[in-house]
Amino acid sequence: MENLIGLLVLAPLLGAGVLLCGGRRLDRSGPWLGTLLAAVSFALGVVLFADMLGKGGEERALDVTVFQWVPVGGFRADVGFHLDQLSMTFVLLITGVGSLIHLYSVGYMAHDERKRRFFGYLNLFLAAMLLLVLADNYLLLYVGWEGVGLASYLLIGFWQHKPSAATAAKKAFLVNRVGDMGLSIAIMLLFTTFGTFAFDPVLTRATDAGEGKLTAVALMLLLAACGKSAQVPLQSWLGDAMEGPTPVSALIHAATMVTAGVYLITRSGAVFDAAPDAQTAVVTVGAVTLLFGAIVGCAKDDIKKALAGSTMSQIGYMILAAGLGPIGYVFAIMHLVTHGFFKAGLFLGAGSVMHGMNDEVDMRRYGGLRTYMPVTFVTFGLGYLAIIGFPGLSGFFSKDKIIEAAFAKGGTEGWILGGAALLGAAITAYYMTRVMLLTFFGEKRWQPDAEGEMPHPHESPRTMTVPMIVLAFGSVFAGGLFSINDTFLKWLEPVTGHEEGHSPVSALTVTAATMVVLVIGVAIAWAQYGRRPVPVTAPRGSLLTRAARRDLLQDDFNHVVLVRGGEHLTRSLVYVDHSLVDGVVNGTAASVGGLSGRMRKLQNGYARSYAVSMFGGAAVLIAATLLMRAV
Amino acid sequence: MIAPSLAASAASTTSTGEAVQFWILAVVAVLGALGAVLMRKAVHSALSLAGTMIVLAVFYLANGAYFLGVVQIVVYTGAIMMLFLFVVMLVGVTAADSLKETIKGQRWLAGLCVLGFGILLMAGISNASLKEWNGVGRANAGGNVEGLASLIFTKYVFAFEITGALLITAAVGAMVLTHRERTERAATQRERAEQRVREGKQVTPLPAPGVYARHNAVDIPGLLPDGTASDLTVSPTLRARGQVRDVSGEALQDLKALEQRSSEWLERGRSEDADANGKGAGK
Amino acid sequence: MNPVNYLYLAALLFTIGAAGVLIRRNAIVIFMCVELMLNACNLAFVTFARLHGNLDGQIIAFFTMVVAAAEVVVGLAIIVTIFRSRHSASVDDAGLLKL
Amino acid sequence: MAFPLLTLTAAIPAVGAVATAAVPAGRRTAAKWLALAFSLATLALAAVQLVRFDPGGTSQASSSGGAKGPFQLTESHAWIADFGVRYELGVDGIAVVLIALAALLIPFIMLAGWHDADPLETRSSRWRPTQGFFALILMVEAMVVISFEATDVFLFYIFFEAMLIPMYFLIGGFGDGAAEHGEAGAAAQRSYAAVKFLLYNLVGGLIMLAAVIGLYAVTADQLGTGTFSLQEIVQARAAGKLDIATTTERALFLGFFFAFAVKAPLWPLHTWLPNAMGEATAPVAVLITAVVDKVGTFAMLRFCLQLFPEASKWATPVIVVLSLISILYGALLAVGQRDIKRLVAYASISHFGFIVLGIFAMTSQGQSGATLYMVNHGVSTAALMLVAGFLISRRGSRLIADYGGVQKVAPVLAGTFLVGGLATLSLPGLAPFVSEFLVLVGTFSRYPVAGGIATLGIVLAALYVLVLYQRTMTGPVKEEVRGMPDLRARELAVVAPLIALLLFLGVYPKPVTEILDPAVRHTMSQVHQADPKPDVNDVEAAK
Repeated sequence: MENLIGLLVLAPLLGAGVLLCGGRRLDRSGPWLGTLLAAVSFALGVVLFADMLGKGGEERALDVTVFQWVPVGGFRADVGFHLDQLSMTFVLLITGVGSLIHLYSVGYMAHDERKRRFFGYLNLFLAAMLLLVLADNYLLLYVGWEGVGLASYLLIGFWQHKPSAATAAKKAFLVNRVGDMGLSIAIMLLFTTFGTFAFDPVLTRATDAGEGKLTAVALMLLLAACGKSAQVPLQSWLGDAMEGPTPVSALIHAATMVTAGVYLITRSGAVFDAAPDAQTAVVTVGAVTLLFGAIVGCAKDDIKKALAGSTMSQIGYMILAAGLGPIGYVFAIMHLVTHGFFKAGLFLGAGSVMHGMNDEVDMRRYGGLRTYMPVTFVTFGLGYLAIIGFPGLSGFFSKDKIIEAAFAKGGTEGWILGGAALLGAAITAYYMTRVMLLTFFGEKRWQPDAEGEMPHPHESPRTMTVPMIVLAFGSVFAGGLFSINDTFLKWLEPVTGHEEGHSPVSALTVTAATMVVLVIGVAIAWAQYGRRPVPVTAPRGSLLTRAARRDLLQDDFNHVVLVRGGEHLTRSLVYVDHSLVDGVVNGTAASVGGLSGRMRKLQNGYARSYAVSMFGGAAVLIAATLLMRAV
Repeated sequence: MIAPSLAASAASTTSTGEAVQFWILAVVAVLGALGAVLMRKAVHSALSLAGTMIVLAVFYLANGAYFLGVVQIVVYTGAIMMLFLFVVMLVGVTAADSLKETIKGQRWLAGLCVLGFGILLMAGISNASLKEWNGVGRANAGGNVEGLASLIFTKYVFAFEITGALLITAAVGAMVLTHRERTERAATQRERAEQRVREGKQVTPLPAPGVYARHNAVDIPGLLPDGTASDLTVSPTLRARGQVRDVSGEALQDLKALEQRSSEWLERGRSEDADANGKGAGK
Repeated sequence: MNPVNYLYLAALLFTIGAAGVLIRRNAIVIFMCVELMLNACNLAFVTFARLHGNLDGQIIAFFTMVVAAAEVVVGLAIIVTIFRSRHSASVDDAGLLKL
Repeated sequence: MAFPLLTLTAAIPAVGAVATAAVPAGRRTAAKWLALAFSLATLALAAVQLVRFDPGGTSQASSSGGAKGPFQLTESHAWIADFGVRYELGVDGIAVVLIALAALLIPFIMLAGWHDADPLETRSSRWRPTQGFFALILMVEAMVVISFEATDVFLFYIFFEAMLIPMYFLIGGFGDGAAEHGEAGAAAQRSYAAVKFLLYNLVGGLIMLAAVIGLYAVTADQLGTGTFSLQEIVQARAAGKLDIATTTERALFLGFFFAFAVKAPLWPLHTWLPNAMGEATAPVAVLITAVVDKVGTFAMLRFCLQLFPEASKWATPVIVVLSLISILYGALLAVGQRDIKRLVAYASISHFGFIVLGIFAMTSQGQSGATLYMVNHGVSTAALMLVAGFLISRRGSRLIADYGGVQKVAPVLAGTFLVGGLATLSLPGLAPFVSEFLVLVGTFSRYPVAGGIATLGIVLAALYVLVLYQRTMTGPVKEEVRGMPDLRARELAVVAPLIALLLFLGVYPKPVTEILDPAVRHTMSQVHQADPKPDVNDVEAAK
């Protein structure tokens, strides 16, 4: 079994290597090879899962050290894997959804001449993501962490002939790097505190370290999570990341990679539990982001960007839950999994719509597509119902639990967080309904594309619809399956721990309240977009709308402060280097030159003049000799 | 004879005679040296220097270096200084040197350095403990020349040989330097005449200097018909040295006086004639 | 009189000679001043020979004379050569290190 | 007498240089192959060194019955006996790895610069530029190798300085002529760069010479006979026979350090590097930064720390600050560059900041990281710079703005460029990550603030690499770039092994760290420093 873990990572890595170095001859078979290897990985995951189910709760964790990676003095980093229920969950999600999206991409990218490379990158992503969740120490996790960042960079910028894509890719990588900086500092802190950064010793002995140190570690981990999971204040890259091909958005920027932050926090639960101040920071970030993302999602007309806002918001929920401590870890992960299903489904649906609409992304130019793309409509609709928390579907179970847990935090804090979560649910219902209505209902608002061709919407090929259908099943049933008998809770509890919160309001009340806000949200959206015709060009909108369209001015802030400021800084430093640092040197050279120019005049070519200096020198020598004798 | 007195002078003083001789001759030597430095004409410098060298020869003798004293006179004053005079002559002694300094600050600096150097040198000598004067009496016991000879041919034989080689080399070098290889055929008289005609400058031989028997000398230019001096008539060397005795003014003066006198004489004669004529006519 | 006065005289003559070398421009005069300096040295050598009571100083003076003679011969030859081509015996004119 | 392996390793390229230079004018292809053969022979010898080097052993009995110490394969002969100068060679783990690095990179540099001297060839050329180019490279290699081997301070000094001569001609004599100012301007720029390189390093060397002589004076004063032998001095100090006064030690330390800081280069002594790397051809630029400059950082470890441990500790705060400035300043300036090669040069300055930081963090992680960094930086910069050189040679311009969309026309070139760039920004999985992280951890455990600030460097590194990649490789295809050929077989043969090595060392650096580790531990013990203990120190025990 142990060896299988290594293979799990190796399979997609091999795929990436073969596909990227393989050359032209793999152009045709490449996509299928990539898909196959993803599926192999999934199969291995399932085997391991079956094996794990056969064992008792406490013995389920598998540890395997593959080789010593960096053995230097007291510093030991190994390449080792740790497979427990938490990582297992992720493995299945990643490989499962990943395989589906590979399959989807076979259809979606069929006409792209560089698809071999695309599948290579996707495989690379899978390998890195698996490494991230399977690592048994923070440094190896960091490798996976940056690896997914790289894959994300490559995939966002896949159509790099588009300057916007290249810029978005760069931005994503850079913002992530800021987060990575947090992670690397956290690792250094762990090393100085514990002398190691393997999960097991650190997490079991976390409480031995001072709270101050732990808070610092936790805050740095939070920074890392913010970067990867697009949480405020490092959320700005996610919207732009939608420049990448849609399967990428579905896999990386919805289902898996962006949830790595949640994984990190959950995994480091012991550290966070011992640092309550950091936990407060986490829940604050989560609450702020869930509202932020939701608001942004409301205003976007680009279907993918609206979904990206939604992703941000949903991850906000997860972070919020994770920040609640043992009350919330399980629900965070549960929401993560269900979200993985429905959001991937939604993105694939969006991709399918775009596929049929000549890559148009503006929802105001859709409308009435339900009859043209029935499969897409149904699967997308199920995803929609799941995300807004329609009773009985996946999102209902997971989101409801988080809202309950937020209230259960207790005190004013609990009310604030619970309130925010409820408000978020309402807004979610609003913007998702908006997306649904704009895309599939109403009259056709189709516009000719850049080449003047009217779109001819059609259902997508089988390779694309099958994954959508599978994911729709997940969106519908996953939540229910998890909640029956608290299966999921029992599954994860040995790893994350769990405690029941004491909610000031009963679970039923919370559910009822959620239903109410849901209905309100849907109703408002219907009132705005279902009853009235939708203008093709966006109206100017209120101040908030306009701000939300621009990501609540976050990008403008970044642009003014960081980009402009940075440009000025570098420009002035270039100047300083040239004129000051180099200037001192060149100035010295010039003054030496000037001095020698003057000295040169002493060399006037007259022998007598030289004789004088010779004679003067002789005089000085005699004087020196006499002086020396006198002394 | 001085030698006995020297033999006795192992002490730190010299005989009174030598003292007197020193003080007188030292003044002469210094004056000669100053003359060599300050005289405007090289010839004068050379002569002053020769004087100094002779004085030094005497000092050598006084110090018991008889051989050197003689060599000094024979070789230095006799040969080397004469060589100098020859060269001065050869080079033509372009008049006197101008003593005006051309390099900025040179004279100041030189003065300063020399002064400082001199003072330091003197200070050095006065600082040195030169209390013990052995005198060369004993060394000269077997005769000065013999003593030198035995040293030169034993201890300093290599230096001596090398110096000999040096001298020969120097002689050869001097010849090589001054010798001018004639690389083309010398122009014949006819060719030179033709060239002169071609150039049309001075076809005839240069006019001879000096007119009037009174001044028939090379340094006196001939006078042109109008009484002015002609540069062509004297050697350029003399001209360059400024040794041309321009007598044109004098000559003109003389001429004028002559004319005056003759006219006076003629006047008288003429009046007499006139008288005579008048008388004669009147007769 | 202390024989050390010879040394003072030698120093004085040397200095005067040096001054001449530095001040005069006529190569011949400069040469003469050099000779003067050499002679001053010779005087010092001879005096020192007397001081030490041996003849080595005189020998050196003798060699100096020989070398000076050699030097004068070559030096004057050079002067003549230079004069031929430049029509000047001024050392300032010979500053180009070529004829 | 033992087989003089070390001498031979240095002698082979030297002989090769002479042989290459002697190839007649018409046979330049023969000269190239000859030079390559000699460089490969050197590589083989370096490999033999690696094999015969025993990481665990402290010292072999050398032919002269030499002193015990960390050095192996030692050779020792009297040289200038009057001044105690000896011809002493020996390698420790760090040296043997760096020699291997140099020997490994030179063949690639030659292959990459296969045609660099061709434009200078004229039909009647008696100057034989091709022969000169390759002979100079071999000359540099010989001197670098012997610098790594020398354990006699004076011997080291001589070759440390002599290296400048061939480097000067390589920088000043060969360029890609692709400046903004045309051919004449390029030549002027190039000679400016070469002179600047020479002057900077000469000044550093002069100051070091003074310190070398000072060291001799001190040893002569106290030991009776002066010596330049590193071993002897270190042992005398350990035995208490040699007691250098604090002020003297500091002055000597500064003298040595200055020279190495110029070579390394450390802010603010860095400005020669962008000029030199910008104007030289890409292979020569690699030679500068990946091979020659390593001697500077290597010498800090070998000479500064071992000879003057107390003074090193004394100077640490200032040096740490300077290296931090180097890191951030180099990175920021790299962001602001318009010229590809200058950008890489400033990136190198940033990286050298990391190396120096690691050395002077005085922790085993830091120093291991720094030494590993030297290797990794050599390989990664070589990869990036050589690909950049291939790119520049295709378009004839060094300006970033002249490129765009290369990815579309030359995907392999773009891909390798990206890998080189990712290595430069220390992406995990590629070699530089391991070393950079070790440096950071090592620094952080002693100077948390400095470690934290240095971490900013990784963000800035991402910025300059990705901006460079975006502007040159992505976006719409520029007109001038259209039709640009992809990497040729020769070029791929240069880049592919380097990339493979980057991957291998990123995943499995253990073979290298195993060799480095004992040497680093020895250095640490010389400085009397131990790693800071973690707060919760019984974690492993509790397990």
